[in-house]
Amino acid sequence: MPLLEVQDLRVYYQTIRGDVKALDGASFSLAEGEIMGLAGESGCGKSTLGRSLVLLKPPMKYVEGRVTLEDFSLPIWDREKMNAFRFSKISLIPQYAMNALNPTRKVKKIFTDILATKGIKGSQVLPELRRRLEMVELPLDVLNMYPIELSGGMKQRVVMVLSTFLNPSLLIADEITSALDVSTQRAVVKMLVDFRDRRVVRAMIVITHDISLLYQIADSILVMYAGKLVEKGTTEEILRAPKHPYTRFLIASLPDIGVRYGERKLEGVPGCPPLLLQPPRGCRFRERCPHAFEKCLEEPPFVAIGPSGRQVACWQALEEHA
Amino acid sequence: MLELERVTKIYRLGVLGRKALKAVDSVSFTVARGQVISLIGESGSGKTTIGRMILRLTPVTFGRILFQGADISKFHGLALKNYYRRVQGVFQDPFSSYNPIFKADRIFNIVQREFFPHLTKGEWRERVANALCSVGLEPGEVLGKYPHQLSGGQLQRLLIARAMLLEIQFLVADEILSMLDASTRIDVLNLLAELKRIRDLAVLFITHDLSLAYYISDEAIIIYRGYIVEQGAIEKVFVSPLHPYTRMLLAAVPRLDRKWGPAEVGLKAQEGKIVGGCPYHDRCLHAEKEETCKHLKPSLVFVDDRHSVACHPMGRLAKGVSHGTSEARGTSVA
Amino acid sequence: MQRYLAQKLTIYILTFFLAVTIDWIIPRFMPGNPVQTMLSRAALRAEAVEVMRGYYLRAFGLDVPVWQQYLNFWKAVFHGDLGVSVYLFPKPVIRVIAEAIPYTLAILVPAIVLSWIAGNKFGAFAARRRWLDNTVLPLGYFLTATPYMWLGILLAWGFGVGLGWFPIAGGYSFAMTPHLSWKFVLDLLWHWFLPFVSLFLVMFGGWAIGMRNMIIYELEADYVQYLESLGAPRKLIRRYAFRNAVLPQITGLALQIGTIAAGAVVTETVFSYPGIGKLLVEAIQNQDYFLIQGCFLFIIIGVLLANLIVDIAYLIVDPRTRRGMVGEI
Amino acid sequence: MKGEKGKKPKNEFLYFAWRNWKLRLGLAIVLFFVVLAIVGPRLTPHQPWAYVGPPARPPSKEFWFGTTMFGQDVFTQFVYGLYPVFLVGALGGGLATLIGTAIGFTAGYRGGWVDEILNTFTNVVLVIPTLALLLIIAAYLGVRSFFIQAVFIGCTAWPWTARAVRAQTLSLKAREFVDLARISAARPTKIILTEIAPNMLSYLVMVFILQFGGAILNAATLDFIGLGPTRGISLGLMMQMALLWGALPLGLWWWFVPPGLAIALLVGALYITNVGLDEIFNPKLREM
Repeated sequence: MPLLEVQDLRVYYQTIRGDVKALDGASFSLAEGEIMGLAGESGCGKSTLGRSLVLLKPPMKYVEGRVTLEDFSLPIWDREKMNAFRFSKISLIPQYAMNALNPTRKVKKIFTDILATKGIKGSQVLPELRRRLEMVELPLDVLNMYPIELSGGMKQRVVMVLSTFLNPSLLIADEITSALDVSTQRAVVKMLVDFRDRRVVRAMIVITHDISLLYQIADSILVMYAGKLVEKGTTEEILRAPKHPYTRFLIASLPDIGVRYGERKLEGVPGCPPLLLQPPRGCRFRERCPHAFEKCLEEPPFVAIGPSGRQVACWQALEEHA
Repeated sequence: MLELERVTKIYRLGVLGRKALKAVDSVSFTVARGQVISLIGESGSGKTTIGRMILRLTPVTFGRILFQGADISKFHGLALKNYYRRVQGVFQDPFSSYNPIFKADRIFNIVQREFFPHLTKGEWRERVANALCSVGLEPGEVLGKYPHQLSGGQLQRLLIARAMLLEIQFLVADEILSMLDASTRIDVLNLLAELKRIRDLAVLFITHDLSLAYYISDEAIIIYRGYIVEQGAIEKVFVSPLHPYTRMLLAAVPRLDRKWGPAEVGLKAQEGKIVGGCPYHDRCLHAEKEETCKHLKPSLVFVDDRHSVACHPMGRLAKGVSHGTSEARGTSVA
Repeated sequence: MQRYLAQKLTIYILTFFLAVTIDWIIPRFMPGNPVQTMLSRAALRAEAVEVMRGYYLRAFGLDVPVWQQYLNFWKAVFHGDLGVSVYLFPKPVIRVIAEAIPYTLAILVPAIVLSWIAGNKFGAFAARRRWLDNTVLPLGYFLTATPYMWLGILLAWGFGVGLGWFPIAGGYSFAMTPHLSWKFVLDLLWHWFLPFVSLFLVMFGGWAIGMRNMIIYELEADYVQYLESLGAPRKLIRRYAFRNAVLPQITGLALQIGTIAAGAVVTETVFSYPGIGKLLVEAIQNQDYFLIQGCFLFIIIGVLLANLIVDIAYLIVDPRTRRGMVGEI
Repeated sequence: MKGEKGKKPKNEFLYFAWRNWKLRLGLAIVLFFVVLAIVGPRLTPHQPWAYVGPPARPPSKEFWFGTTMFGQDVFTQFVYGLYPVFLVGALGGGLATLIGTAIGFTAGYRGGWVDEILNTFTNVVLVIPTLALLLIIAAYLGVRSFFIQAVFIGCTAWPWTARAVRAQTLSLKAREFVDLARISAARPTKIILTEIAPNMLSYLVMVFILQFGGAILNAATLDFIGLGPTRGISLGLMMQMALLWGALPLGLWWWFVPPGLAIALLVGALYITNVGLDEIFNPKLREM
């Protein structure tokens, strides 16, 4: 029994010109202790997926799909009912973590206020809080400071502690390293892994556009493109033997230390992603795909599920396999 | 072609500038024609300030910046215009580089208005089309559109095309890739390399991403809290890094070919005042061994003719240290 | 924190300086020689002319150089010597004003404080429901857009003339002489009520609207999103938003004090309420220039003091200024 | 998300503008008074100060808004009094917006000691109680006209605008498109006018509306105290007359209700228009 199961989730954005199909069908599951990386270009729906698991509100619109966490079916379409699960069962470190704290409240007050809403007294948890702050290398003094007195990185770590304080089953980390320097990035990412290793959280979804970062920490990777799942597999599988042309392109475009322009020229993914207001029929990647054939024009690719839960959504890959 | 001589930038904060913040401290380096130099550092290292000073967006506090031998702070009117004809910049945020209420190609109109008022509309249109082609854009696809209708990659290319319309010899590329997707990033980077090759363009590539810097540069300058800590040919700096800071940065880069080792990487220290001594000593893993690091600011010394470092223990390892070279490089000993 | 206060104090001292200078310049350099007009008016009484001329020579001293006149004027201001009222001759201006101040403070201070508190509470309350918001909003804007005097006239007409519940003029009944008794205090309150309410209502609308707008902006902030993601109940979110929205409202209060003072002037005029505002208008109508100068000076001093109090309040409430994180609000 | 909005912003603006009831309501009321100010004087055969009927008559078929203590037609005074409201509002509000914007732009863009001085000056004028200042200036002026009144109001009402524009300029100046214009060798004035100002246009429109309303209220207050223009009629003057000649104790409500109501409605409508515009200009506040 997986810890988290997402089945055919669709979430659209309402605009005056119609629905933008930002997340148009994704199914996957997460095992106990798994860190799953969610990768893709901007606008591919990865953030939409992450956000809709926690806080689905207008202009986001729930269309269909089921989310099961530890045998509970999550009412993600119901803003009020989800409150029972948020924070305690499923929690988020948002992209905007550096601005996520009310600037005019002391950090301690923010903790006690939010814990009080779950019926927990701030004074009871002080030792635990101390331990958690140590985990992210923050001094205890931060509790008596206002968020404005902290650096961006410190605020982010305060948010990390707060978000995980109730030991949620699932933690979603949304692009939390994109604004950080390499050294800080490495430290922060190590802390995330630490959260899992110390069983603070039971599973984690790390949303990022940086695949090389996922290689360092993730157990599995899910690649999205234009609102759809493209490929999912273990980190090794995805990086060493990508099956979808898009994944292959993506990995091939990454420069690495040791690669120089004069010696080996890297190429990006040609073309642009389709508009999601009226996405094309068939495979959404076909316009940029060198292997596309008639079938890709007509039918959206079937998501083949291989052994060990490997998923690929590509006609070409399917045929090769067959 | 472009030379920085002990350039220092002090920001004054507060009423009447009572608080001073040294963002850049006696930085000297030169850029030759057709050379790509990477300026690498964390946020707050002063790398963007250096780029802005070269573009005259921020005045220099002490020191000089020379372009073909002339002090750029002395340029006014026509001389300044001529400077901008040769030296241009592209910035980090493609979306903020465009005035959101106007069409994206308005950036070209401004260039025409200021630099080529004598050209006819047809002539100008042809030039724009050529420039667009040279950056790999289809004029029909990008002209007449609003910035929000274009992708980040397209917008950055448009900005490079804008610079290409001038007789540009030097480009300041300030974190131009950090807001782009990985898939478009490499294309823009290839474009820069291409232009360097074809037009003999010199580029100051400001970045915090070491793999990108390695991919394109000839030389690297590692900057920490306003000081150059290591400088040299790119393969020297990356393959045999000397400064503990450079090593730490390299160890922290997430790579696709190997997983992170157990190397200790600390969080960025709180920015206190540099009291004297090595600016890096509070984060440095070697610092405790050396009392000198606490008190004496290391100067940039040559390790070999294409590689220099500002670090006491590492500097001593250097072959052929001479005071002459150190001073010629313009680094101060506090 | 010291920096913040120092900055503010500099501005207040400069303002005071400027105001006194204006006070000095205007009668001298306006067309039509107002000083002459005044003297000719006062000439109705011989003894008045003597006193006037004496003061005039001392403070204005037209026979000395201009800078000396200016210095003398400052000296006079610091000695509290603002001349003698022509219209209420032979009372010194300073005494006339001293008698009026309590009345003005009595309606202004409670009106400002209560309307600010009530308006903020009500605005925050209205921002939470769509229908309430949609009814309160036009009403609130109508109230702030109401000229102070018109609301005063309406109230006087409705509750004074129509219903006869309240008097429509004066600070106390004609038949009474000021003394300390319950009867007199009640009489004072009875006269106080309508001017107070009319000031209160106009300001109340403004604060309610201001708070409503601030809350709506505040609810878009990132920290609200985050609280929502943590499943925080609306109550907590609103509490946080309110607390942050109050800060600009305090700044707003400082900005509004000048306007409010103006409101007091016309309201006092409508109700013939014996405060500084009415005094100023009467002084203007009677071309009593020394009194005009004095009133202006006192209004400025009052506004500056009020600003200072608001600044200190802000300092207490906003940790950002207290910890010196921002230089300016 | 980028690149998915194909529509031109103009259409989008109109779309949201039409759906916004605050904007529609506000504009309708403002328009009503504009029309009344233009058409009104043609609807009445009388002159505002002429004694045309029996004194103190309540509204009737002949005298729509009744007559004053002296037998002047209140309706005539009312419609003639509307015109200066718009005049002073537009002129005074416009001038205040202009001065405030100019000072705000200069201070924000130039920075340094220019900013230091302008900002201090702004803050000083900001704390001076405007109306008290206007009162004493007006008191010393022998002859007064609507024009002079508007100029004085404009010259004293600008500080908050300057402050707000300065803050906005500071934030816009930090945007990279301004840097780009600078490295295109464009001159500062040109950058302010062609890069910064267009981005603040919607904001400046709202500032002007607020200043317009403020100028109307200030003018009404001055008129009411008797320091309005020495010739002509205005709504504030009507209220002063009503109060002065005992309309209150005599219960001549038709004399003092219309002018005040008109001002409150007009200014209130302007403010509501502003909220509507804010909701349209600011996508975050739009109701889907």
